[in-house]
Amino acid sequence: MFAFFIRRVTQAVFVMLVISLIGFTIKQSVGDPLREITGISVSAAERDALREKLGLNDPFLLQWGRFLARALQGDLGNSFYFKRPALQVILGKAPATLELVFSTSLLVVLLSIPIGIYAAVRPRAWLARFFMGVSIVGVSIPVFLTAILLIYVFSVGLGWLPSFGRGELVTLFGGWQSGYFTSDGLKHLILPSIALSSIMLPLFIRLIRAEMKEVLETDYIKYARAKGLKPGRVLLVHGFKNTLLPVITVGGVQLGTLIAFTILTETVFQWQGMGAMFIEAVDRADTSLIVAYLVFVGALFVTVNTVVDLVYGLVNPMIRIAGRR
Amino acid sequence: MNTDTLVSIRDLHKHFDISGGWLDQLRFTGGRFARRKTLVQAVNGVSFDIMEGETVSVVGESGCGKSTLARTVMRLYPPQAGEVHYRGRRIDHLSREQFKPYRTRMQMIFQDPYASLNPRMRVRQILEEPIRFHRPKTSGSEVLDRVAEIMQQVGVDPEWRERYPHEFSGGQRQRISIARALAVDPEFIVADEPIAALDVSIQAQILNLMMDLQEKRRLTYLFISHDLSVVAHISNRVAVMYLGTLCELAAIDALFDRPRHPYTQALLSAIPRLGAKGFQHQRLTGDVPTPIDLPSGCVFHGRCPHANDRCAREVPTLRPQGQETLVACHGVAEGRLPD
Amino acid sequence: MQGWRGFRKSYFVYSFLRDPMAMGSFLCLAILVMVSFGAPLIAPHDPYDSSTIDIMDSEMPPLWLDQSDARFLLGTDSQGRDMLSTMLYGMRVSILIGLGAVALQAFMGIFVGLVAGYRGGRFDAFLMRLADVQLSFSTYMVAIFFGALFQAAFGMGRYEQLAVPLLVIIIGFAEWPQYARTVRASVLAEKKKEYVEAARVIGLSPGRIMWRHILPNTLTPVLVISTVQVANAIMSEAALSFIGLGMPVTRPSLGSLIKAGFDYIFSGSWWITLFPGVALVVLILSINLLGDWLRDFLNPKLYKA
Amino acid sequence: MDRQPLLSVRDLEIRFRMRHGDLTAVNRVSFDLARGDRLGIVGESGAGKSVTGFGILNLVSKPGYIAGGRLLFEGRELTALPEEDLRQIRGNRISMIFQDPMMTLNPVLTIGTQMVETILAHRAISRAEATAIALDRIRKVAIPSPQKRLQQYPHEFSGGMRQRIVIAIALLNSPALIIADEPTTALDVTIQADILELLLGLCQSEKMGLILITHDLAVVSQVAERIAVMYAGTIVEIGPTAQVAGNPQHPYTRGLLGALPQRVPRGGRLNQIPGMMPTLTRVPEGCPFSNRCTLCEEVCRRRVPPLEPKAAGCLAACHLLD
Repeated sequence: MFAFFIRRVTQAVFVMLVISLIGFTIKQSVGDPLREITGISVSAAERDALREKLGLNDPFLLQWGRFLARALQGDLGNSFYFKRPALQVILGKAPATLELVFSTSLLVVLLSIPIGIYAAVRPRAWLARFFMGVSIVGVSIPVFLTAILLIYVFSVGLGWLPSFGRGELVTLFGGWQSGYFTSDGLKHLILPSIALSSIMLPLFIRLIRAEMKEVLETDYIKYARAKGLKPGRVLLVHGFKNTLLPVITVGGVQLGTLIAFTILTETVFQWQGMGAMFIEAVDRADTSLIVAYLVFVGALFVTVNTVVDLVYGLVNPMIRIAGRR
Repeated sequence: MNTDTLVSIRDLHKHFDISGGWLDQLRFTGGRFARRKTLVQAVNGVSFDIMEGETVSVVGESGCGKSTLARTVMRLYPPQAGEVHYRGRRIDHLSREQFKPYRTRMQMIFQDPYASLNPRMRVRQILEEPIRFHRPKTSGSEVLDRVAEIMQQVGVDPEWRERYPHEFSGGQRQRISIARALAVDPEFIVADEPIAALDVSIQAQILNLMMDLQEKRRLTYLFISHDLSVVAHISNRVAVMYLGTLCELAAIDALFDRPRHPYTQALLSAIPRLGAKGFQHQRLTGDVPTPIDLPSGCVFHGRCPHANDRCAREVPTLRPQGQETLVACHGVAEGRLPD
Repeated sequence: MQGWRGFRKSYFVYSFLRDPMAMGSFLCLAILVMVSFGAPLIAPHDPYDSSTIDIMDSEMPPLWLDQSDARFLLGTDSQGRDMLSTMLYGMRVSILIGLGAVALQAFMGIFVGLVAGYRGGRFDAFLMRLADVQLSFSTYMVAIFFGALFQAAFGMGRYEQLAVPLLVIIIGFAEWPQYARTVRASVLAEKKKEYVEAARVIGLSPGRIMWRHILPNTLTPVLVISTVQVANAIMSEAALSFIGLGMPVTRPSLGSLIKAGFDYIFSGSWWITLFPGVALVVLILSINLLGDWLRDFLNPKLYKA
Repeated sequence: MDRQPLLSVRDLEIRFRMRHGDLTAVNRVSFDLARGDRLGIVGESGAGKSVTGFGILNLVSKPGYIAGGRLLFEGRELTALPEEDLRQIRGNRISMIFQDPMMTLNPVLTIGTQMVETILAHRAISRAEATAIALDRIRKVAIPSPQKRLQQYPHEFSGGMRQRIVIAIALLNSPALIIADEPTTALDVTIQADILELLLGLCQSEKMGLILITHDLAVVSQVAERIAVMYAGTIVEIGPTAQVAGNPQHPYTRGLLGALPQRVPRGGRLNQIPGMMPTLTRVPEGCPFSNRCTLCEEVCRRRVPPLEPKAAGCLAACHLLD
């Protein structure tokens, strides 16, 4: 287990290095660092002097090292548009995105597990077929289209739910602005969460169903039945626990997809999170902010994936004891 | 016995590195990090000769390295150390191009009739491929005739040449697999558990076929098997392997009438016997050690009822016992084993 | 031989015909593909020809509503283009990009997966690590980043001019790991089988074994994921277009049509969004249903990486 | 001794529901098993021997189902029992041992969990009492340091040890019958002998009945008192071990014995039965063995031979043995 831990963390560090390298390359080749500082009305000679002073003529690797050192201290450059440190801008927007992602994940986990198990155990039941039918339609509708439809029906048509923004917010410690504590904030969460989960939920239902079906055909399930265990125990303790392992792995990866989809959802709902900010930054060619977003989101993915893998290692006795996959 | 040595295996070693990338090799022991490779020592210093026209069988339980030995001889794996000679010429260090002529002389039959034929190729294509590859000048009709002839010989109707492997039963597939090996007219055939995956009545068919072919074509077999009763039936000499080393090499009658090595004795006593009531087999204590951490001294000493200090320290070498037997056992050499 | 082939073919056709879902989705897909590629012949208007477009015709509702115009069956968009024609042309662009992207990713993925799986070692470890990293970012995220990057590098105008090839490259590059992993996993499984050893015992070269023996046996899972990947690629294209990193409004795809329509949804012009939306969903759904059926029929062991 | 057999199987018929109609995997199989008796069922792959074994506990995998026949066990008709009652017999009165010990134990649960749950599923006792029983059974199968073993996961055991654990699990509720489906096929010969000896000894000391399903005639002859030979879903011969292994009646049994290298002089030609066992879709009419039988006559192709007493306590299904 210890070797596994070390291995996984080393991998995570390596991946972060690669990400920072990509981010830095983007910054080097696309953005003009002088623009952040000076603006356009500076003569060529002055630019060259400034370039030398800022170390922009140094070798690539040296500059990358400098970029890394600054990034470790939380300095990811300044946003050209906001005129503030990019990380600060992102941190200000992060709570909105994370709350959306969290409520979506909750929705996905709570619904996909029972439905997936049910569909695996009773594949021929009409309700299971209905769920599977809905889920394939669900995978086939792009998130932004689901979002638009939801808005059209529930906001424009019925007028039940708000169509944009986060509603009334409460500021928690550390400046975290939360929508979880007001009824207005929760109301604003409903449509975006449903829209965002519309792509993940079918995927997970299908995944859990497929894995569970496979597990149910194994010898050890048949053996558990031959031991005379109660059907519920066979299903949940013997069946689902083995289904969980692959689901956890995929779950970690899918969280990345979820954050990618927040870009679309936030755009439609004008949700003031990182995703919408990123699209605006792309429109404004705010390179520093784009790179900062890349690094920030990358760090988020890597952390989540590493944690998921470690949890997987804890759940799976093969790794816990033998230390290897 | 026969005259000429066909294949000679000398002190062959084959290890597999299963430690993965360098991160996988990292260990944390005694307060510091160390890189350690995990080696599977599948074959350790095996030597024996195979005479022309005979059948030598290698027996042993799973994980003893018998299949690895077969594949190393066939150059599917490069050996770590040791040599393989064919008719007196060393062949284990040849390049693929240099080795090519030997491919027509030595061929192989595999265990799993369902995995050993490419499911996407017709029987005709499977059998044509070796002929066309090694004799590119053969005309199309000649190749076709040759395929029909071999199919006939192994007892598969040549009319079925355009079918795919999955249209055949396990026994028929094994016949096709034998036909593929025979397509280039080899003189030496390595058979890796060729009947282990078949039912009893089909096993008899394949064994008979192999014995007929040996007679007709003067083939030499290296026969790998875990089934001692089959081995007793088909071979002239038997090599018993345990954990990558050779324990005993003996002519068939000598081995079955008077097994010398304690492991051979245990193995023979454990064969289920038709009509025997109950069990009188020699019990071995403990589990087979893994080939990753080989025991010191004699690899069998941990489970051997006759082991002493010397067995734990010193690796025994193969020594002749009587006319037709070689045994690697200190106990036998010292004469302290009960007879 | 012909007999067996015929049987197999007929069994394929037989199960296909027995499955109304597979039949229906195939028909649907066939019709969509035909009308979109036949757009220049079928479409009543040419949305690329700016001389025929009149801004005065903008936001006309479909034919069965008030204030509609007999020329425009499904109404017009905000620029006065005929919805039906624009959709047909847009769908053609979507399908083209989808197929192109899948061709690219399949080419990259199969090559990398095959070589990595067969060779193993450092090369394999490096490529698969790369694929893992890229996958952990999710293909959409990678596509969006590349889109943003290319847009910044080429500038808006040039990006829009080159949109089709660029999108093919972006989406193809974003999704190649899926293929590489599938192919590699099945190469690893096939490589262990004895028919590969038999081929080596014959003396065949590694290249020949790889292409002639192993590759054909990995194609079933490739075929199955290919269908799903076409649907995914079309979805990626739509998503990129929707956030403004895809096809420009002047040469619309289904995604950019929806984006254009979204701005008018609050003013009640729902058809500009709905029709292309429905077309997109029907297109993707029929591909997905067909892919599901194909997977159940071929039932390949989709090796887990 | 009570005269009623422990298990009485009558005309058991198991079918698989297929797209193009049903396939009969087990065709009117009948046999009795007395209390403490050991029966071996032998046959090649596809003969229906495993399906028969699983059929007794109604555990045949879908799309298989019991299409007919009766299964009388300890005076109860199993085919008529509701699922919950059947569950209480499984693992309690009748235990099963599966073929591959690598696949039968759940990889993510400890041995202790898998043992204790089996006891608690059938008895209302405390966890501590159940653990005590589990420890006792591990000792019975001669595994050292049982306390430690309970905490371990299956992958920490060798194949032979796992099969011992499976046997220990089978013993947990002191069943009247053990059905062992190829219990040693996945193991090496030396371990096979150990396991079979253990199983035989336990059946004798605990007075348990045993149905040993295997493809290996020699294995069966060492353990069982009676042998049933199956071919293409039917029992072709059943009788005392010495009789079936020493003086077989049915041409198939004779052929099978002749194909064993043990019975032929070294290097001699083995007796080979031509062809192979028909797949279930192509079982010939009349005697299922008729298309491979060298003695086949007209009547064999027309009429299914009944299983009738032939020689010395042996029943065989053959028209030509009179």
